[in-house]
Amino acid sequence: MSDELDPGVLAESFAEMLGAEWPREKAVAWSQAPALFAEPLWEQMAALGWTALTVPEAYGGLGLGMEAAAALHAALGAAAAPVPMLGTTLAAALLGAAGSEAQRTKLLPGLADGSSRAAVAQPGDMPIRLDGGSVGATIPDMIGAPAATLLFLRGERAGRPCWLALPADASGVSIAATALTDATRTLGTVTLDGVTVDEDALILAEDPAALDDHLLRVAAIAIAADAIGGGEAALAGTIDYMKVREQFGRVIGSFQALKHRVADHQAALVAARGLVEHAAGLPDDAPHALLDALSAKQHVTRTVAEIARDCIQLHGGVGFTAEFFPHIYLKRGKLNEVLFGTRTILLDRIADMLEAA
Amino acid sequence: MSDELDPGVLAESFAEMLGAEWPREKAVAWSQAPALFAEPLWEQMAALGWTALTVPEAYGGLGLGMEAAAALHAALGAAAAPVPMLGTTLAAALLGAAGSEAQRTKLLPGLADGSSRAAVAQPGDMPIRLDGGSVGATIPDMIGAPAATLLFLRGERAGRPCWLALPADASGVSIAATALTDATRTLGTVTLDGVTVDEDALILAEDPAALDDHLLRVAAIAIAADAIGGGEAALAGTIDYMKVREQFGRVIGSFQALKHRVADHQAALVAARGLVEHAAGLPDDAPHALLDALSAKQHVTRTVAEIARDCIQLHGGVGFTAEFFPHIYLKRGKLNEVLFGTRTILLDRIADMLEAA
Amino acid sequence: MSRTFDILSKVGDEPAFRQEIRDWLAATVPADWRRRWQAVRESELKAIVVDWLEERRKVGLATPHWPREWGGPGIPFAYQIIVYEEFARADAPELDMFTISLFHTPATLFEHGTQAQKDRYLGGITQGADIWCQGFSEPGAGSDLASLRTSARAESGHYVVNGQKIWSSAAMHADYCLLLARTDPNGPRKHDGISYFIMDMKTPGIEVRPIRQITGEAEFAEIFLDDVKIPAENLIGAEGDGWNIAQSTLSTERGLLIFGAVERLARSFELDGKEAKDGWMRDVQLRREYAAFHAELQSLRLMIRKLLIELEANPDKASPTLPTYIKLIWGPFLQRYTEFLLRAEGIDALKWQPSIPGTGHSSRLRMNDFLKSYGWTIAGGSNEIMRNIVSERILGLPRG
Amino acid sequence: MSRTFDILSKVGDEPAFRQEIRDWLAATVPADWRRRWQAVRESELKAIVVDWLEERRKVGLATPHWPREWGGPGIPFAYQIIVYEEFARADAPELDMFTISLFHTPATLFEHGTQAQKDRYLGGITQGADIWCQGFSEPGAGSDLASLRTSARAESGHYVVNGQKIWSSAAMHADYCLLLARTDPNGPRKHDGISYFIMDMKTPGIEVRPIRQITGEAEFAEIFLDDVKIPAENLIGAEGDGWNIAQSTLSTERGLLIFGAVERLARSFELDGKEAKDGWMRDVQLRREYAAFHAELQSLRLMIRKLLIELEANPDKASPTLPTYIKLIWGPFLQRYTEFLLRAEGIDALKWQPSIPGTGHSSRLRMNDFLKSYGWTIAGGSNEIMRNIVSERILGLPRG
Repeated sequence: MSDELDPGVLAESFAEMLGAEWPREKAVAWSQAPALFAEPLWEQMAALGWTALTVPEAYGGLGLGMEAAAALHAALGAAAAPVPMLGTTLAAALLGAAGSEAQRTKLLPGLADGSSRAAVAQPGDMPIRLDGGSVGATIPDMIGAPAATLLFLRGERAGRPCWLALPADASGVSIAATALTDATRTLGTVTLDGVTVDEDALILAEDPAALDDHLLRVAAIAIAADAIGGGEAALAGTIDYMKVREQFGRVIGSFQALKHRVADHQAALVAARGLVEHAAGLPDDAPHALLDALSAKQHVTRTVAEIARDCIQLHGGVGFTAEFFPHIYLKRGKLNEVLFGTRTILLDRIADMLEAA
Repeated sequence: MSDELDPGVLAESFAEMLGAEWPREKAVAWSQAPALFAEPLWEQMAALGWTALTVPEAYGGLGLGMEAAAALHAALGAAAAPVPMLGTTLAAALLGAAGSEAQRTKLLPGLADGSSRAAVAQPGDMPIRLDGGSVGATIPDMIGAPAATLLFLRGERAGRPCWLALPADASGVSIAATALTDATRTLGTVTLDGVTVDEDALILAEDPAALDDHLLRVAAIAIAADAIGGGEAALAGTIDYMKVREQFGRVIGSFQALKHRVADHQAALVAARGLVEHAAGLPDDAPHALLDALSAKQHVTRTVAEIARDCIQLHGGVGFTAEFFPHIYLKRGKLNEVLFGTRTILLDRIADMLEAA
Repeated sequence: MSRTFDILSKVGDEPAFRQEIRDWLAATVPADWRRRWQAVRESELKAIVVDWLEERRKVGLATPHWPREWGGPGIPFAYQIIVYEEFARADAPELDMFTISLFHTPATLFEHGTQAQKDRYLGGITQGADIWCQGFSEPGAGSDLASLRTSARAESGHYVVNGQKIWSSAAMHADYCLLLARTDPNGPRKHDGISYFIMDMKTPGIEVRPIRQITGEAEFAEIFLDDVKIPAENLIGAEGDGWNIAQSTLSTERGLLIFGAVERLARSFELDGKEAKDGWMRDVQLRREYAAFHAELQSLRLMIRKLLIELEANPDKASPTLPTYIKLIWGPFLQRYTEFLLRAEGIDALKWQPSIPGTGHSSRLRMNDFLKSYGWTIAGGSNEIMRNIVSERILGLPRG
Repeated sequence: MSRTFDILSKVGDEPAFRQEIRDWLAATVPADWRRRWQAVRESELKAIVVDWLEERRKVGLATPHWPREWGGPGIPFAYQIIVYEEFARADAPELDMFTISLFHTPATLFEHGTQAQKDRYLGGITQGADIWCQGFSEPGAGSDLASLRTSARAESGHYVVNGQKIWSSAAMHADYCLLLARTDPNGPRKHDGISYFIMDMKTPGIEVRPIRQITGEAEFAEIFLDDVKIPAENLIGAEGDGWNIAQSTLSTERGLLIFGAVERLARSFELDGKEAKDGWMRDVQLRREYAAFHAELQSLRLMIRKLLIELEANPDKASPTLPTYIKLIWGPFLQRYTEFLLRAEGIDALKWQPSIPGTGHSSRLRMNDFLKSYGWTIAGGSNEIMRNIVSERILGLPRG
């Protein structure tokens, strides 16, 4: 990342704004009546330059790297903010790595100023055959698609993987939203029916497998960061509750059996945060950059989901109600576990990398 | 089992004798200076008819079934008794199911009166080729072999699986003991070098696969029973210790974090015992007899090993010394997890059976 | 469909009884009931549940575990077990909304109610469709129930009740409430001075506010009580006896509720494996995890059956500890199993669908079942309380 | 072999320093040292360990982390880290027996000892091979160290000590002991009235009885003290200051010990996977479990490196919480990983072999490593105590 911004300082400013603009009450209210994304919050983020974070300076961005992006995603995870930032981070990475000059000039400024909202296909998605004529395809379960203005889809031309960038409102494109238990993100099935794909919509990587790995690394770090932020917020909120809730004439936070569980959770989160920060801080070309990102993603998302579960239990009855916050983190945490590779998929890949080392 | 003996009454008499003859001090002393098996204890067991438990009445036995055997093995597990009873139970089952009249008449009475001690090969063991002439083979890691007078080995003749029964002191047979961390059992590599196998040493089953399953079931129940007995004894002893050991001016058994762990262990043991008793109580030909035995074995041995681990931790410093008892149960528990099929092997088999159901 | 069924006449012949229920269920439970119940609005839910209760009533199984003295069929315990087994096996809808009506109310009234109370209220369940709820917990008195603060002030001929109750299942549908309130604020221990009332939910001063759960449903509610007048004859037992009576209310479902839940899960477990035959059951690890759950599920079923057998033999001699162990194990097991399914099924398991009433903890909507499993570890004595009970009352470890 | 090494001269050039150590280790550590150390009798163990210490001394690395004031090489912290990294990477023998001599004694004496004490005792470590042990814990004072009862009665010019110490590592080999004893039984709090002594292990009245561990080894011992006379000049600090001094003794190993242990495990972890290439690494589930441990191991290494970096930057500003978290995570991690290896390797892992001195927690004798891992969760403040510290001192939850 740029030498000019300390990620700690960045993280503080992210937390400060979100604390004011997306306090827990809003997160709880949103979970009961969600929409596609929190538009006013998104606009404020854009106004503060957050959507421009990893976009290169030449295209209206701030040109920061994954450490800054991780700090932002951690803050958004802590707030359980319903904004499609993952799409922006991934699209900026995709265009930065493989976009033509024309594509960057056309697409990056809109991502930077928040006027575009991107959804980016996941590794397992079936590529769209692009061998001539108009295109028809169905891409199920695309994260962020219902809230997106810009879709980045996997394609294949003449047997060679590529990407295509399509406006969500292009002729022949339709998006059917699928409700998620995590109300802070959206999922949709994208259907292309007789879509004309111009040559300039194709993003052709020199090394498509390396591009996939790059995007997977960025996604893994962003999601792991989101998870750790959520886990820390859920646990901190639970500890606060344990300090005031009384049963049997004592605050429940004085019961040793609960204290020991909380202590283990806290230690696990400290360890997990180290993994995220380390993975985010590695240069793209570091030997273990992908390994450490995937390792962090599988470990942190699992750890946080487990802790979020116990936050429900530690709250007792109120933890079972939609009016308290723990369920929001549990649901978001469960989705984080699955996005861009479930644990089993990632562990198989990690084992491959460890064997090859 | 026979209607005449209540397994609860049997269990009490087993526990009473072992409590007197193999108290915890003896188990601890044995762990520090083990021998092949506790000969005086074995002789007492034989005198009381325990070694005759599942041998048919016609051959000098008591003719009881797996419920009685499970009660005995549970009592031996609770005492961590260093006696080769598993071999007797398995050999009686093998001869009972597939031995010829001559073999039964020759071998069962010695098993019943304890003068023979058997070691029986495990399912994964490579069969010995018996296609003529003298036999040479090496059977590694045979449980109980160093203490045995009688070996039951897997063979194959003309492509067909069979068993062979050999005296441990037969010409050409040698047994090299391998030290085990569990000092209450023995392990050995059996080498056959130019051994002459008489026809009457061969045990030929009508359905060798069914015989294997039968023996596997018997072994699974006996080991699961040994495990549950050990787990209960380890936890009960630990709870006793927690009632007297003081730190910070309180008995450690009053600390809620420890109490909650112990409560979970206790509940897990109650549930686990139910599995063992159920599996032992099913008739041989019950549809789920094997499934339930293997399920019990993998679950109970794992559960008990986990609890035995925590018994070390709950004891604190003294749990780390050879002078206290928890390590004996942990080591025996770990061996129980492995004998006659590790958890992964058993779970694969269980999954097959569930799929076929 | 035109065949008539006479299930109760088969008592005395277990296989025939079982077969008759099975046939009746096959003829009566619509194959698509889950879809239909899922589509129903909350306001219309009661009607559809009552319809199903009426179907059951036609064959004498509205209250299968009730003795004849209460107006039930009075069938032996072994047959009650068969009923619950077969209902689970056929995936017949559960009557969640009637849980208090079917279990807690009769147990309480039969043991502690006056003849007038029994006469007046039991019939509303056996012949009508009265829904009862329970007014026990309060916002400040959950695990620590005895510290409840809702007050009942005696006046001439009635009590005036003020306070707030919470976690009251089906309260928004309820006709009556089993209410605990403090009649004497100066008892020596906090368990003292609590009394037990029947409260008509139509009495002025009662406000019921549904509580939205983390699954999106609202199965329970808060009850606000503002100068609610309860006639003195609605006191159950003596004034101040409420705590003792409540203990028997809470312990009298006799294992059948959890039995039903576990049997339903067993059915679902089998289906889960079959349906994943070409899916996650092809993954060595997930397949082993599934196989390992089999042992745990079996161990629970065995414990519950053991408890039921003991209860049938002699309720007074049944193990007092088994119910505690069962509760302590069942909730976390359900949590781990439903969490396993989330992992095994990936994104599909995280999609939202409206919950399906009547499916209990085996709706087979993965995330819903996972979330709902916390009902078992929190409600009715949290697992933390259960661990205290096991370690102190059963294992004899000292209080901290 | 005939090449001479000058490791310390490379300070200032990290890669060269690292390479020089690596070359020296390759030339000095016998490939079969594990086998040789494993075969050694307990009575001969000290000699072989001292031989290795002498080898290290030849290149100035007997006490690599000691500042020049203590008689050490005085190399920067970054270079100390390299030393420990390379020792771990090369699987050089550990000097377990000298742990107190190398870490606790100098830290204690340098901060709290008199000049005479420093002059007299530090040289015995830098130039000799004095073994020190620690006399802190007692049978009735483990986690609750402050309740210790060993008494030291002041007489003219000396103290008379009576009592019993336990868990004293290497006490049977020790020349000196860092002893805590109560000089004032009437202190207002139990932490008061404890004093800190240097005790010569040759003093009459001392009996050392080795304690057999669950691995079969005897690495620590009980010390029985019967009217043992300790000269007054052997008091460290003021009378009654023992508790405070002990706190600094316990906190002054600066992460290097656990750093070494974790780096050794990291080396072993890599080997485990490679050696199982055609074994359990072919099993989908075990392979995933192995891969999952990688993240946990990395997270520990990162935490420890962070702590070391902070300590180097400014020991007074280093995180006071990280060491607690590291201790809380490391032991259970090691337990789960070594347990995994038992499961993965089956019966072979359960065979007994004599333990291998100098291999710490990575002897690669599976059962031994598994059993020995309990040293980390019990000794030096059990994990239960660590959880109390995290929840109360760090998270601010109230005492129960």
